[in-house]
Amino acid sequence: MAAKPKRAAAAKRKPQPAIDPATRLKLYRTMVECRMLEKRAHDLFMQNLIKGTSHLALGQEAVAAGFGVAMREDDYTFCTYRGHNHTYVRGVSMTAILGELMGNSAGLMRGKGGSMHLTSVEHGAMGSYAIIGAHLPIAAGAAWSAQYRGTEQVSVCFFGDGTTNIGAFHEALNFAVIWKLPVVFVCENNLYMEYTSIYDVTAVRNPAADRASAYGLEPILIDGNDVDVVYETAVDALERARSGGGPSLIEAVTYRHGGHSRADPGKYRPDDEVQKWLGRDPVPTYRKRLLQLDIDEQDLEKIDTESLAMIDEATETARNAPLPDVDIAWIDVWADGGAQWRN
Amino acid sequence: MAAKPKRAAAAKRKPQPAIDPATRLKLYRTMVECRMLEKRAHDLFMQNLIKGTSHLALGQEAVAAGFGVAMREDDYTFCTYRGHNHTYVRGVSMTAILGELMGNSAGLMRGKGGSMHLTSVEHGAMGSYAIIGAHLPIAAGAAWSAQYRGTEQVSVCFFGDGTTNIGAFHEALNFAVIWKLPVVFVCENNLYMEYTSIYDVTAVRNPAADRASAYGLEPILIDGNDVDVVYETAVDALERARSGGGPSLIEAVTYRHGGHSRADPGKYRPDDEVQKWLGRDPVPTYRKRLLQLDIDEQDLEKIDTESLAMIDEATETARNAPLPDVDIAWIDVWADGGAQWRN
Amino acid sequence: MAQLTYREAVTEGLAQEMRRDRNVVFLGEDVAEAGGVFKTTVGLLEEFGPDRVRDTPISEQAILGATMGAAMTGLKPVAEIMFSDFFAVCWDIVANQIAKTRYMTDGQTNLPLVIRSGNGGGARFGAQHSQSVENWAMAIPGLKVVAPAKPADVKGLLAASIRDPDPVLFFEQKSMYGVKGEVPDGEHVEPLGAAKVLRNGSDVTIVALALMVPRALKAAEELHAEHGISATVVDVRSLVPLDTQTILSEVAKTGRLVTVEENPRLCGWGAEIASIVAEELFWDLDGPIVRVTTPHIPLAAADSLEDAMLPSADKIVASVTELVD
Amino acid sequence: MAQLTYREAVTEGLAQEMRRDRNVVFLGEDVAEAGGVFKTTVGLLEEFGPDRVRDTPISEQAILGATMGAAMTGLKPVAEIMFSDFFAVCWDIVANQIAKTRYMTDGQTNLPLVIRSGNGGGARFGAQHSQSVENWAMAIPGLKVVAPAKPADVKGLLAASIRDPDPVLFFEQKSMYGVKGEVPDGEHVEPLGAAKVLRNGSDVTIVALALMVPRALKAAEELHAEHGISATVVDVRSLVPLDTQTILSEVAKTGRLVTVEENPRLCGWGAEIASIVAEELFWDLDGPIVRVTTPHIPLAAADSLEDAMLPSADKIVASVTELVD
Ligand SMILES: Cc1ncc(C[n+]2csc(CCOP(=O)(O)OP(=O)(O)O)c2C)c(N)n1
Ligand SMILES: Cc1ncc(C[n+]2csc(CCOP(=O)(O)OP(=O)(O)O)c2C)c(N)n1
Ligand SMILES: [Mg+2]
Ligand SMILES: [Mg+2]
Repeated sequence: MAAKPKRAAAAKRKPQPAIDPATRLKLYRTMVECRMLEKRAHDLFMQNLIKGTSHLALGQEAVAAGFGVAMREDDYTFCTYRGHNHTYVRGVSMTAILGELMGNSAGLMRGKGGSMHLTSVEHGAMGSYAIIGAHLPIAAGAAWSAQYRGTEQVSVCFFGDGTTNIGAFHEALNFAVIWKLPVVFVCENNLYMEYTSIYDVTAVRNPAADRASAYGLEPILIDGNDVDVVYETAVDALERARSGGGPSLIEAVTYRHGGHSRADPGKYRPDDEVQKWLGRDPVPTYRKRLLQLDIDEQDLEKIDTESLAMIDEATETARNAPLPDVDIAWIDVWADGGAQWRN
Repeated sequence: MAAKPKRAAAAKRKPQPAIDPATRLKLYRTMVECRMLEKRAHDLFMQNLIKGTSHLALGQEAVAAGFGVAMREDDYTFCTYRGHNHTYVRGVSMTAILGELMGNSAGLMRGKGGSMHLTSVEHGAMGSYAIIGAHLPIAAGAAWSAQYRGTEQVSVCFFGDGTTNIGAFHEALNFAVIWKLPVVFVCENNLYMEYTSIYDVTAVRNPAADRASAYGLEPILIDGNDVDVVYETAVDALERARSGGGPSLIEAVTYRHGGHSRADPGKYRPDDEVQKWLGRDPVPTYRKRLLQLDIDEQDLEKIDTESLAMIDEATETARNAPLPDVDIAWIDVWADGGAQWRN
Repeated sequence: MAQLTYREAVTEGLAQEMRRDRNVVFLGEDVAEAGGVFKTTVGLLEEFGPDRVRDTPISEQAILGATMGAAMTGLKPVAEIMFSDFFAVCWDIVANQIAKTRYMTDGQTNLPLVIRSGNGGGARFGAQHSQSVENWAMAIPGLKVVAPAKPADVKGLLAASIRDPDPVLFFEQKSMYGVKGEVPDGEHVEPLGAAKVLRNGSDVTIVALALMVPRALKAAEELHAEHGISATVVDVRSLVPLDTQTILSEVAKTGRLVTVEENPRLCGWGAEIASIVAEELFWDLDGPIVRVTTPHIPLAAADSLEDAMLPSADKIVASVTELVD
Repeated sequence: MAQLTYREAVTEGLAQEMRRDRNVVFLGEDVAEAGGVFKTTVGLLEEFGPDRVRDTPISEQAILGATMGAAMTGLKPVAEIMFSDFFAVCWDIVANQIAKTRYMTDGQTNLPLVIRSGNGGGARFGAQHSQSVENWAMAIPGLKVVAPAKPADVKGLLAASIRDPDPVLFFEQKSMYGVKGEVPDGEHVEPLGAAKVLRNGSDVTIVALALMVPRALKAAEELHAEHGISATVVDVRSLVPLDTQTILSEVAKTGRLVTVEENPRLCGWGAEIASIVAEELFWDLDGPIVRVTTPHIPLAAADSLEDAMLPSADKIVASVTELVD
């Protein structure tokens, strides 16, 4: 099982009109903002301003960005502890995310959730789940609800390669297919679980795509570092779900630039592998493509500058926010707002 | 999903020498004994001598018999609540099984397990498990142990079609393949879960065989009512496992003649379906084949008579056994024999 | 008032709420076409149709995951987990996801859902189909936990559970499905978190739940008739919220507490109530607090062995007389 | 004696037993090549090889199912469940299979296995990675439950757990992995089921476990220094078997009991011990039994909120002074 993955290739798709320049700029902007956000998060760890753990997706921005741009505002997303980007692309502010990482009152949940549980129901970001597999059936449930209510909302569920080996994956996929639910399952195959290669512990080469047929689905294996490919695949899958065509399972091959979490320097990865993937960094790669496509470099620089200003401002606001009031630890265990289990 | 299953066809196998007559008689005898055993169990319910629930496999005898005859004495079996036959074919006495169903001191576990938990470690019958899916990883663990100890034992795990949709199925299959464990997973597809058709809730046509590729395994779909086919498939899979070739997943299509359990008359099944399958009853079908193969009818009659005598004797012994001593309810919670959780 | 079985009261409670609110949907294994393996949901598919009453695969994580996702997005789903022992295969969704999500999201999410399940022993189903696991649920902050003893409560408390904005685990004692009782006609809703005093006494307060309630009542009769001991009997009905007011005030009156529970001994809800009383009512106690429980063992399948292990009226009588004499 | 961290003591205990018995094998996620995400098993792969130290997929049911199957057939497997919260995804294998199989088979099966897991709060991991679930395990008949507070106990009790013929859930408090302490050199085995009296007092007995032990000791110092209250401190160490002898005799000496536990309040092991004392030692008690627990809430991720909720030395001091004054 030590084989390297075969070169990820875009799945066969019906020919589509080229992506328009405005959308391309939006894709670029989204990736840059994600990149800034997580680099800043990394800096804040280094300054010990973030106390708990945190899981960065540096290098994987194309997946969140491609989907974020393709989704309808009222669609739902469900993601993992590695979900800063997936939450951000739905419209949540950088301040709210950084504040949550720092555990202060500027945080999206004022510190009650933490880095692994970013949620903004208002933006359709229905939660970040830290136990492997759990959110796949939950995302299916949101899709069921949309189907029942007839709203044409789609539920998008992001997870990692390692997640394909846990039972909940299997149950959710089968369930979604038999009920023809409007849900898109997106496996970000970044080649590793925590510190172990997915290829050491998986019976098939492509952990998600090679399982699609077990649910009567088409295998969809794409380059997760190519934001255009992700975007087009997302458009397809969302459209299929929205129009009653049922679920999709997409495997997007990508790579995280750093370790699994704050505690991990990622030393188990061969140097040449890391180098190869740094060379495929989705952000500069896309920048280059846009220039080739005659997009004005000034437009890109403007995005870069604006994003930097944004994250600087967010950092300032977030780091100056006071600690949460301790009383909030007592509220919202139950719907009456309280923690009272007795009467 | 309401489609009927396609006609089960024997998987492609390398040509094998014909099954010898002695083995054929053994297969016949085993099926007849299973049939007698469970018909008697049914009678004992009717007389209210069996109190709890019970799940008969009348009609499915060919699977247990085919494997039972093919297995080595020191191989392991793991089965479900519908496991009277699978336990019996390992060499457990009819008395011990009927006694357990009646909850008395003649029982295999003196009433502590009951119908759903028949176990005889001495015979390699490592337990009947009543929670769907659990025993698949457990069977993989026994296989791991055999592999580690280098004993060339094989672990055989029986389960139903409905079990293919639970998470533990998925985890066990992947796990067994990556560790190349000597385990044979046998799905008895009897078309129904409790009262619901497997085709109503499964994303693929063949609930096990169509999932094999998700674990890098060959699909093996066989006629589970043809004991010769089951036997030959078992010989193959056992040999593969024993010689280090790793696990197999076999789907044997079959049918239960009665309802799911004692409480169920099975009325949800269309009459013509029941009739069709009664016409494919593995026991008389095999009897006919043996006669066509010039096996002496007297040999078959002898088996019929001896089996009847056996079950009659076992019934007498079992029904006359005293109730278990109540004290046994207090023992063997822990290995010291007791139930003492404090010192 | 109609005489209904406990089983029929489940159907009535569900149907009442489904008629009232189109967002109430119901899913589980064999619940639709077959009407449930315990026949608790017969007729619902016919009345409410296949969009609202749905059969599922044997995928408890998917069932409860879907239930949670639906509850987060506007529905009020009711799920059935056939036997409460099977909570073990989907405990993550219950204990880690459903229970914690409102809190972790700082109150952003609502989870108005109910999970009904057949709980408890007495049906000779053996160790993996007979557990009383209401104490597992009580141990998890964020859940509500209800366990009715009588058909009227089944209907009224199930209705209240469905209307409740929080996730409720609703434990039906499976060997009581055939038990009959009076059930109010028409709309019937009982508040959650209210224990019920079923009998007033002066010597001892017996606190019981579900199948233990009729046994406690029977024991109280016998204590009165044969030992001249006068016992209060309280049906807890809901473990979360817990009606500590009623329990404390009833124990204060008699000065003695005996809890009767079906759980294996360690960390059952009886221990919780006993320690609340030992902390808050210590100075009013006239004697030790006694817990009657199933011993700390799995349950055997054989009827003779199962009966010997579950708390019986006789065992309650014996424990109380030892305490009070 | 060497000064080892709690983490290193795990490695030592495991290595000691793996050297002694070839049938001891070890499996879990990221445990082999990476040496464990908490670095508790560094070097084991190198010493014992890939047949005995094995990385698994993220498949907790498969991990524990395999562990059970191996234990039934001659091995003595040790499995790691990375965070104890993840017991929820494999609880069926633990609670319904491993715990009940010896009993259901009338003693035919042996299950000499250990499941190690990182338990408890204090590491700012949030609600799904910070739970203390030793009470979940205590509630299930058939399991043994161990939770050491000191490196020496980690080594000695882990060794004993591996040698024990029963399934043991071994809870390591994950925020203590870096804590140092003296650990006996060479073979070290401590018996299961023996509590340890760490401090003798006369006014109150404080019973604690794991991370709560150092906090109880600190509180005891402060109670002595600032309030003139003399406290006994007992480290329970093992919940099953439970050393009720030591607990009862220590409480009898002081007449007062305070339990200190990390669990959310309801149905924790503190309730169990409190109710054992309320039943068996009632007449020796001089005052109410007090439980100090985490409130009945999930844990927040933010350090300021987490610290405010977990029982602290201050909270213990406050509870004891209120009781004793
Ligand atoms: C049930 C469960 N088991 C184990 C873990 C610990 N864990 C957290 S992240 C992780 C690796 C997940 O790998 P993958 O699905 O590939 O996602 P990635 O981290 O690469 O994004 C593991 C094992 C967990 N959170 N939940
Ligand atoms: C986890 C779990 N869910 C549900 C059940 C209830 N149940 C018992 S048997 C059964 C049907 C199983 O169907 P299948 O796997 O096809 O086996 P069969 O009974 O047909 O042999 C169900 C749902 C269970 N025992 N365990
Ligand atoms: Mg990964
Ligand atoms: Mg079936």
